[in-house]
Amino acid sequence: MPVDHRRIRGPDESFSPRLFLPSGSAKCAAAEDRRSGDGARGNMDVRAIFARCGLVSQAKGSAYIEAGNTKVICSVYGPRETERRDETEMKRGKLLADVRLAPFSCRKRGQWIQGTEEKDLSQFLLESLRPGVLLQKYPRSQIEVCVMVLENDGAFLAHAVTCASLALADAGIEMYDVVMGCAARRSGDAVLLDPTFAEEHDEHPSPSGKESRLTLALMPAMNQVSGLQAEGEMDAESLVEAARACMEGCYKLYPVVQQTLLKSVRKKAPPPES
Amino acid sequence: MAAGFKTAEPLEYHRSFLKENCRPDGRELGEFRATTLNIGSILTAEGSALVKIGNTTVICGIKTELASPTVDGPTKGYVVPNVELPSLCSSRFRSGPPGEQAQAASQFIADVIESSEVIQTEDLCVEKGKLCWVLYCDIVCLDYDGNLLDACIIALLAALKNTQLPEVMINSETEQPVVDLEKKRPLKVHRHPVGSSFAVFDKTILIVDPTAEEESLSTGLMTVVMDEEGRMCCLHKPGGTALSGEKLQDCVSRAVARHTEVRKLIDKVLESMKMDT
Amino acid sequence: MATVQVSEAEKVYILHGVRDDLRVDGRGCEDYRHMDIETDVVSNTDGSAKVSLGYSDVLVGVKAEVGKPRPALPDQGYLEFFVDCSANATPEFEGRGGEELGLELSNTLYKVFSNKQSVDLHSLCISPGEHCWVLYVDVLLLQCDGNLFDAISIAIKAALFNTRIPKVHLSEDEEGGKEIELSDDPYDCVRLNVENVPCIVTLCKIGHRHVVDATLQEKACSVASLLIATTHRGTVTCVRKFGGGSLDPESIFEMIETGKRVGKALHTPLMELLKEEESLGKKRQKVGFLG
Amino acid sequence: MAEEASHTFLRQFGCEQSLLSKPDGSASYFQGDTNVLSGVYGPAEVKVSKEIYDRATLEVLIQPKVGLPSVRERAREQCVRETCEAVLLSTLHPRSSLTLILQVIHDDGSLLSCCLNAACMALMDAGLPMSCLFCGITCSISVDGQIITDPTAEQEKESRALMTFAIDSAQKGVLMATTKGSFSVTELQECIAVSQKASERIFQFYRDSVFRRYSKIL
Amino acid sequence: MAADMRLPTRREEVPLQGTFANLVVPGDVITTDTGFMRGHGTYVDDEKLTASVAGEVERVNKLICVRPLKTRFNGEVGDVVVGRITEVQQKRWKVETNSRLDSVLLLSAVNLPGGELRRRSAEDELSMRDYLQEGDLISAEVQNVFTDGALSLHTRSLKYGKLGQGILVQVSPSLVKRQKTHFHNLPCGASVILGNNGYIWLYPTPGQLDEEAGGYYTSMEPVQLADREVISRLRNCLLALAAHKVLLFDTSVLYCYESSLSHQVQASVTCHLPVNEVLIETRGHGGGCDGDTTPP
Repeated sequence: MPVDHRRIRGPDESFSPRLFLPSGSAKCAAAEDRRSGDGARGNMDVRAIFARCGLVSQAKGSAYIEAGNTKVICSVYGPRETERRDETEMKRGKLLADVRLAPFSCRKRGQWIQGTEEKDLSQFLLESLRPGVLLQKYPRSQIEVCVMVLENDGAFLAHAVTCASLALADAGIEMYDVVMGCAARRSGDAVLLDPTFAEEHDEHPSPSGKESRLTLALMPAMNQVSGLQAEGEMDAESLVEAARACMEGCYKLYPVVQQTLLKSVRKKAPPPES
Repeated sequence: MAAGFKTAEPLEYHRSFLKENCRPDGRELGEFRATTLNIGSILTAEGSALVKIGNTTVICGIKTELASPTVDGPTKGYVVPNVELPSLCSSRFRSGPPGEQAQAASQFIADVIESSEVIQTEDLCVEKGKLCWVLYCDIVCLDYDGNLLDACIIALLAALKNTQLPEVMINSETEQPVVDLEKKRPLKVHRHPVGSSFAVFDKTILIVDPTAEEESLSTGLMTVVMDEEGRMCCLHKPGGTALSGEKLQDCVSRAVARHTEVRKLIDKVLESMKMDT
Repeated sequence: MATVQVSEAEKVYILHGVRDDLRVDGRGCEDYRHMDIETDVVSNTDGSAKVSLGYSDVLVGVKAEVGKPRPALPDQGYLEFFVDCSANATPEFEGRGGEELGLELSNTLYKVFSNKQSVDLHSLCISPGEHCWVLYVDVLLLQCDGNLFDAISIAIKAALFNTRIPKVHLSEDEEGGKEIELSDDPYDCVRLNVENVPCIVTLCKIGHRHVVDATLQEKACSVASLLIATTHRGTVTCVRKFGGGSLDPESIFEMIETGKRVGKALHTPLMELLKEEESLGKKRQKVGFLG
Repeated sequence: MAEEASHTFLRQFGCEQSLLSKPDGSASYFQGDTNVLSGVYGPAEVKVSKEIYDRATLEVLIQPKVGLPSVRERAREQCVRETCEAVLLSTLHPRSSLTLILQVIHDDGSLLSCCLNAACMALMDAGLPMSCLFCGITCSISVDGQIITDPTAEQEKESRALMTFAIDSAQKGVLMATTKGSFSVTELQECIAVSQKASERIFQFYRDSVFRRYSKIL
Repeated sequence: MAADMRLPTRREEVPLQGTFANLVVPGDVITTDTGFMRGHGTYVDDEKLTASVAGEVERVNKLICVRPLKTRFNGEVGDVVVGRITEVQQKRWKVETNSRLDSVLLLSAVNLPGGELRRRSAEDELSMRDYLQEGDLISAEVQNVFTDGALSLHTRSLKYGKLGQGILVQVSPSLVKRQKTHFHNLPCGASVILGNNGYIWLYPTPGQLDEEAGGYYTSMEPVQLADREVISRLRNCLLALAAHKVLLFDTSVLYCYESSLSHQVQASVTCHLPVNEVLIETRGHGGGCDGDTTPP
């Protein structure tokens, strides 16, 4: 394994204290029922989100989203001239996405070096956002979307999509529609919308043993799905059901996102002359 | 007109303000930007703090892990600080491995930790020669508008004060550690280093807490780190315009005052957190 | 991914053809191109297979090695995927290009296999917390003519079918430490149950319809595709949208339905073929790379 | 070459310039057992990505004795680079590159100051225009409060605080400062005064060595 | 849905016929006689004329060349090519024609709408992309070969120009037989352009040749299903013939087409067709496939 010479290094090997929990006690915290653990939230409810635009002073556009304890910040730079001219298509702009998880954002400490997982997340984010952006309006330029997950308490990728599209809108990039993200976890017959970390990683198998996770990105005004990924075990019907639930979830959050954008636009608008 | 002047002749623009003993954002030369602090907002970290100095935003999260100590220091744990300047925080940084500035900042923070003895690594020992704690202090800049180092030190200090270590025992039979997440003890913070950064304009004018633009226009930067006893933990001046001893003395007195301000702020936030619970 | 240029008129021709259920090469929308499958083509692996689908050529080798189980799952072995895009396939794969595609493919493979059903990971455990089998699945792309995912998944299933893991004997030495002894007898081995290994079906949305097994030309006409991995029972293990376009919800549901149906149907002829090949035993004339 | 004075004791130091043929300027500087070899390339063609329109781009690379450069070297590079930038008249060579490579031959304390001195000699050897010279001085404060200039590795280890300064030859001002350990403000001022005093000897040495060289050439 | 899976089969070896005295590999000495001239694919070493490529020796009077069997397209003046626009530049298009270098189509070498001999105005230069843009296919004739080997094309005839709906099939250029015409309206109901560069264009036979000036207008009307079937079958036939290294010209294509009629369209892909049959049949009808490649 290559050694990172550009960061201060700790011991060669260190272990999360969670690996040494006395057996038995480890998972009890995770297996709580949603209703008892999360106040009045039903299985099909999404967490209330707190969103705000324009927090990063240096960026063209930025947004911050908090859903429960999941915290995501995103900034957008550009459009600016593409760096690598050779491989770019001249007629359309290029969208770049970079998703990073802060090392302290998960239960287990992450590494700074971008792993394959983060690249995959970036890819999903990119493919979810791209249908929403009018890239043909930005020939020869590139737009960079940088996302940092500060705390992962479940469904961070879905919220990263929403956050990134808010930041794009804040940057004044032309878009067909905002892109909303929502995630669901299926365990047996139950669908849990917008799951928390504990719900996502519930180790107790359901009676039927089928578990799956799904993340969906939706453009609500156009009713188009721009991103979809699911893994685990599921039959087609339950997959469709979970996808529909996620779409519902997106529609529920849509007004909040609209309000957030309106608010940031109003703030930028010059005061009415009176 | 003013906007045009600012972009066309940024240096002249700043000079015109400095002549009047004030700065483009309305501050006096020796005035810091508003500093806000939020402690313990990241629940996945064992300790965390978010600091804003004006626009500059820095977040520090501390993760604790267990490891075996080195042969040289069997009773010592590890403190591993790293400063990250992701592409998110400013267009001047590229994604990818940290650049020179981030690396120099990481080294600076490591030096401050070592010099000030804010943490005594002996406190992190669980069992001599066998097991100790590693404190990974990851400091991420979310918005870069100058004066990174001050913000990093405050974030680090506040996060350390917020850090709790779970109880660890070594099972005598299996020789495996057993962790009890329910029982936690706060980390002991021995000293309170606070930094103050200065920028030198035109070789003579000293301003505190420079913004990103002021940093790039200045001819030299300097950071002074003081602890509560009025001793200096670190004087960091990576180069730039030469300074006389007298000028240094001025900076030190400003840094002493700043220490009191920041100390008060941290105590106030910690106090209010206690009230809440 | 390897791309081809297609003129507007060609696109129209392809689009109308898909609408009429007659594609450029004479196939219907749900037809696969001809597939050649052969296992045991590389001798220094524990299992291997070569699949050619049209002009897409994929070679998969499986190597079993003794490793340490993951701390979080001490009683299971695991699979590692690596996809190598040979610059022989297309000059675009040289340098970064191939690396990125390889990463995308291997990341997806991890997702396809991230469930308890596909491969019985418990059977790969040798001694909990200490030793387990790690199956390194190495995929080599020899030629690219679209629809790599499907070809790779079929090749992986065939290679896993072909995989033979040596039997292991655990013995304790004097100090109480465990020792692992691999059986020397090449016939003394364990085989994997590949019944539940999923096959991937990639559906390309072209116009208002979708097609399976798209060629590169067809892919150039499509803005979005959906990947669906299904087992022979029709359990879906992975779904993912690819491409820069978006899909309307109804067509996604239709595509999932088609994907499930087609995916389910892929398993039967594949298993038949693999069994037929095995029954031929040594009589079978190996073709390998000389086809 | 060195003489013993009560306060400003410097280990024996010396320098050889132009010992490498490939770089435009080079120097090998030693103080005691600490030895650094430096080479300067430039002004030369600059990469477009690093080009600065109104001055030269200076890059400093520090190679440790063994292994690859790590974060510590990167921080030192920053110190050396910004010190050099402060004295170099880089506006005279816009859109060009200057590269300074410092190879650590042996580290027996006061390494950063030795790097600075080697850098200055190499820049001089390369004939680059500078507004003034600079030198590096390391001081350590021992546990009993004594100030030791140019400490050895052993003395560094035993010290309570360690400071390195870069002093310019024109006003004897502090170009660069970096410290380790805690100390009082008075101690800092004392150390600066000591370093300024010690710097005179190094500057004299610079001057002598240049005279010696040029008297031979001319 | 259909998924046709089988075990791979080893390709049958076609029995060699005739003599192969005129085939050489690099390093083979062709002649030691110094009276010959050195042509393409040869070099002189120690006064011996030696082959530098694997292929067939050709002799024209005193000139000896070796013609490689598989190669990129070496264009000659008058060749019919099918190519794809890769770049629009000032006053010229870059065209990919399977040659070593990109070919060039000058703005002055195309027929513009509205009259044969019109001066190229500045507006024409600006609207070049309206005629031909990146990705478009054209048929053209080689007008000139530059010294570096790049081809200059022209489309100054009604038969050349932008190609509309259809299918492009790419084969090795050496498989395309040189003929008087490379444009064929096949009796089976489709048309084909057999480009000398190995790019073959299959398209529905146009109803009437009413298009003006080279035809920079392309019909986007849907093609009839019956026509599609014929075109797809022809495509598969072409690939099958190419896989068996049969020379392609109108007769060989037609024979193959006819013998494929007993199969389903998609089954005619590559190895299912009794190509050997076709081969023999084609040969019987005077189509050479054994080395009769010299142009008339």
